[in-house]
Amino acid sequence: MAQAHTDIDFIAVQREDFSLAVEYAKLCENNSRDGAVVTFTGLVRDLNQGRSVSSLTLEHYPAMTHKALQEIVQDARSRWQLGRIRVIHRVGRLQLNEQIVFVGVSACHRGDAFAACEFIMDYLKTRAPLWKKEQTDSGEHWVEAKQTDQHQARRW
Amino acid sequence: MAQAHTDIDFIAVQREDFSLAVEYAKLCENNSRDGAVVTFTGLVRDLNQGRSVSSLTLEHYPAMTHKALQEIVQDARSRWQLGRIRVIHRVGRLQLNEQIVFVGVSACHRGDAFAACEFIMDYLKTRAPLWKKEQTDSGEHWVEAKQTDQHQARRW
Amino acid sequence: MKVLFFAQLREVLDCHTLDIQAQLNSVADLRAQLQQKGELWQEYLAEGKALAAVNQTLATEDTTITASDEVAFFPPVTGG
Amino acid sequence: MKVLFFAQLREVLDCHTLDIQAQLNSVADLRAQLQQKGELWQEYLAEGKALAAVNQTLATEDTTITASDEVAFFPPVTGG
Repeated sequence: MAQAHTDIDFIAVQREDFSLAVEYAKLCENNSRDGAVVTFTGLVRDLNQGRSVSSLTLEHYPAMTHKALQEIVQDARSRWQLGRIRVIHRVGRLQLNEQIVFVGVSACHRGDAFAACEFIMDYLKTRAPLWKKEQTDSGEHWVEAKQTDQHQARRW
Repeated sequence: MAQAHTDIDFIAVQREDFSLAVEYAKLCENNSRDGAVVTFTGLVRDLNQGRSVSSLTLEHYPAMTHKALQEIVQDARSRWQLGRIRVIHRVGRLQLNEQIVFVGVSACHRGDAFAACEFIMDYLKTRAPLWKKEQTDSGEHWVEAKQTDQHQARRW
Repeated sequence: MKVLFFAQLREVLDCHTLDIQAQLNSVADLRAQLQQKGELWQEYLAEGKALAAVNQTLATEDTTITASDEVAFFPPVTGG
Repeated sequence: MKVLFFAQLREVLDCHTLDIQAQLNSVADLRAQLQQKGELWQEYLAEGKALAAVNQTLATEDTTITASDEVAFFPPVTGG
């Protein structure tokens, strides 16, 4: 049945910025069934693991990224009763304070929307083929994967 | 220390609608420390416990509501490392699809933002003095408190 | 003391505010006294059916009350 | 088969794509074969240090591979 949802899930991997207002409108419009909408937005922050970050470059595996996100979204659908799901991940060069990633989920019940939104982020962090290179005051380097992300993904 | 955050927490109980875009902007602007923003929006849905709902009337205890929300927000601050918190709850008559409640939380780490946002909603649902009366196809009646809300609040 | 009722309680008891002069020590005392006002009061103010707040903070049956307090009774909340 | 490298792996090995002709049965076989290409390959393709995907799906060491597959190696992911 999860397959049937493919047309109502929106997944994008793009260089362009996105608008939370637009995404939220698309989760809500003509949707009087879902009383709960949870969104997550990830942004480039100035400090990461003690380093002062000025920008990021996001590399990905183009043929795989969309597919990996789709699998994560379908996994979420098999676990909770969900309405609409929208996932956007940006790639390329991003400056401080820019938006990196958006996950939005609507559902009848808030518990499902919260769980699915966090689950999608946790899985995305450990399963979607994206890599961050940081430009910092001490030069440019690849971000190391965090143990805490592995732990968070294993909870589910 | 929680007291010191009072000025950076925004809590409103109002008849007027709110804008997710405006709230999100206020969580992000001049905030390059927090890499994670989680929002929850609750809307009037067409079906509740099997009844077809056309509108809601939200009554509250004006002298207490703001104070109760403030206590919930401070409780969240004592449990997680949080950046900014914004809570808006509407009162009065709301039509189908209208927005009822907004909770937005920013944090350095997404786990904290997710947990605090859901915690605030769960506590709000069981501790803030607000009551819904539904206008349905079978007349008008007060919404009954749900056991599931009690259970969700007891998890924390 | 000032006693307030909200939502279904306000409607069923047809009462928003009461001024109580009696000497009462706790929420439990006040609740028992109010329940004597009639059958509907007996039923709808039963513990578990009506929560209490003292000075705008959720209270338990043990919470002490004085003449200058504002006490409110209301059904389990349903906002959000 | 086509073998791809991403991120730090691509940079360190100075290699984005390889075309491998040998007869190999599993991800483990391919990994071992590639690790023989030099010290950096030995180190950076170690299990745990480099994840593998077969036909754009995360794979384990047991995952079987054929000549027509696309196999990719990359460091633990850091998106989001």
